[in-house]
Amino acid sequence: MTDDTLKALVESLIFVSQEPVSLERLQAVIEGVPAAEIQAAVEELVAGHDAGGRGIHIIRAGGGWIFATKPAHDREVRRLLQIERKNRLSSAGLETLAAIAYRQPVTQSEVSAIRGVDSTGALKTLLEKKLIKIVGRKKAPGNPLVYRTSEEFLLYLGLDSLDGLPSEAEIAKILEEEKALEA
Amino acid sequence: MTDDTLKALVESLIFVSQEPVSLERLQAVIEGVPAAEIQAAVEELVAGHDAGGRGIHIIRAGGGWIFATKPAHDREVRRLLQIERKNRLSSAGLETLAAIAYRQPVTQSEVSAIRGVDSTGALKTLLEKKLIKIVGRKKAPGNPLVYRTSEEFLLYLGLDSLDGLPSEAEIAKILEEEKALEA
Amino acid sequence: MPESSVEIPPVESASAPPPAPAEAGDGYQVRLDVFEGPLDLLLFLIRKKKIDIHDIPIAAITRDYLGYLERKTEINLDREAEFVFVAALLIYIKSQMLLPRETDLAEHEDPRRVLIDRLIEYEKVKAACSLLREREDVQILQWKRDFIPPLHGESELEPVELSLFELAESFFRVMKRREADDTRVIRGRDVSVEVKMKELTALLHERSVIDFLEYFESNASLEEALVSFFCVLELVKSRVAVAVQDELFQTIRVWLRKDAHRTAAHD
Repeated sequence: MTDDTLKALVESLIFVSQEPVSLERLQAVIEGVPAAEIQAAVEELVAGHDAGGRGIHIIRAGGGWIFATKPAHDREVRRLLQIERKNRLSSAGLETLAAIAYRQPVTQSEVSAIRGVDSTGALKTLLEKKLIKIVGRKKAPGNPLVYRTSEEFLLYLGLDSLDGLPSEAEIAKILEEEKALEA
Repeated sequence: MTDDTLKALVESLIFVSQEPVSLERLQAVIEGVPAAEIQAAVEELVAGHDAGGRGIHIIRAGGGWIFATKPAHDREVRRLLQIERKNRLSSAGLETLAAIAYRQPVTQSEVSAIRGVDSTGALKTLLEKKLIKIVGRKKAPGNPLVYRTSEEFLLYLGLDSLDGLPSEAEIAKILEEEKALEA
Repeated sequence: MPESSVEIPPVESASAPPPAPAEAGDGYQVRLDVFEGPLDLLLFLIRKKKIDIHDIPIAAITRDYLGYLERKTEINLDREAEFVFVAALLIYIKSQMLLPRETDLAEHEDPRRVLIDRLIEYEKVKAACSLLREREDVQILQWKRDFIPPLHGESELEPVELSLFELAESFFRVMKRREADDTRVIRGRDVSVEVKMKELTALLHERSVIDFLEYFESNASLEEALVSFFCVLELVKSRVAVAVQDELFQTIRVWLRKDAHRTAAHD
């Protein structure tokens, strides 16, 4: 293996790993290359990324190496991640939204009972994102607030009306049918 | 901002994102830099990574840019991540996906009719892999669910947009080649 | 919505009569299970005979097709229905072709039209598949990341500023847990709100961020814990401190507002 090939290989391995990659791990994965050569390749890589004009670098952490963005770009990096996160509902949010969509009108405690998990936080997020709305109070002890999905919810899903939601039977059919052999 | 600083910033942004980053998004995050300059920085970056001695490169997919390892390192990457082999789609899965990609929005029975084979199982697998999504219902008897390909679909096949699907002309060429082989 | 030109009912709803027995084709046979479905088999037969897809000799193709179908031990029942349905279609078209007619048929009246349209469309999908497969084979070797790299600095990603309600709620949970864990801790030293407030603000100045649940657990008695909870409530309410919970049921971190650093000490 040439120096360049080894360096490229090490770069792709560090890139793809969520945990810091140790020298031992690299050596186990790249067969037949002495540790000293791998170490040298890593050091060259690290130096190359530390140079100007690079936005990412390899840092030493937890007994290994890991890619990170350079601190100078912190502000923009966070801004980008925020934009991206705003586009997504967490799985808790999605679950809660589903419970409301299928069981509306519902109260918080009904949603929580459905999920088996307290859903107040998810409800709040959904309200902020205007995916659900408060439509009144239930005539029951404590007069809890009653929630429904909003117009925006329909827009978000590209539905004309709530009738457009897949029925539970259909979803069960899609998900449970054991014709999965096919694909 | 100097060219080098901009290039470094763009690199860190593309690196940190979990999805392809479009020019528009880069522009929204990097304030006050004309799109043309950002585009030029990206292009320089892409070229730099394509060069030898690099293990990762920036690919264009789903309307944006995303970092990926180079194909040559697949074996070692899988060894590091302890993944036996990366499963391709079955031919039934790919056929179903192609039928959906070209005829979207489509229903299950439309896909099944194109293939001449019940496609419920294949649809399920594609839904689970998030390569397709349910987008609503068709105004037709039984109001069947309507499917479309997803953003992940574009990323999965390295397509910039649906326009990147093989064209009629390309398909015709393949068919001619196949017939020539058999003759 | 672009409709496919196919007018045939979906295959799964089809019930078709069993195929008439027929002799096998020319002896060269491929196992039926290598075909994706009946259309795939038909395309194979058409190509093997080097037939123009637009002018299919229905009688011959039907014979070949049924020949394959006879070896149905190789396919399971689910798939058999689909193959049989197309067999029935072939036989139907063959019977239509045999009807005596006074004039030649216009192209759109050709009984084969429906089948030809389906085959042409399916052939295109299959050809596209071979191109898409090439793409898949390249892409599948290029690994992307689905995680966020370690970030710098103190501020967390998109923190959710906590409502008092949520703070109270997590308090409730911890209380429950403590009650269950240890009922002995009811008695302890008397703690005043002032003393606790001083202790808390001092700690916040010292550490800048405290993990509230950890701090809470460190209190010697339930009463003391209660007092410290109300102190945090007070600090947040008076906008001296910020409490953030990144995710529901996770710990709450408390820190002083930057602009409140000076005033906090005097509260």
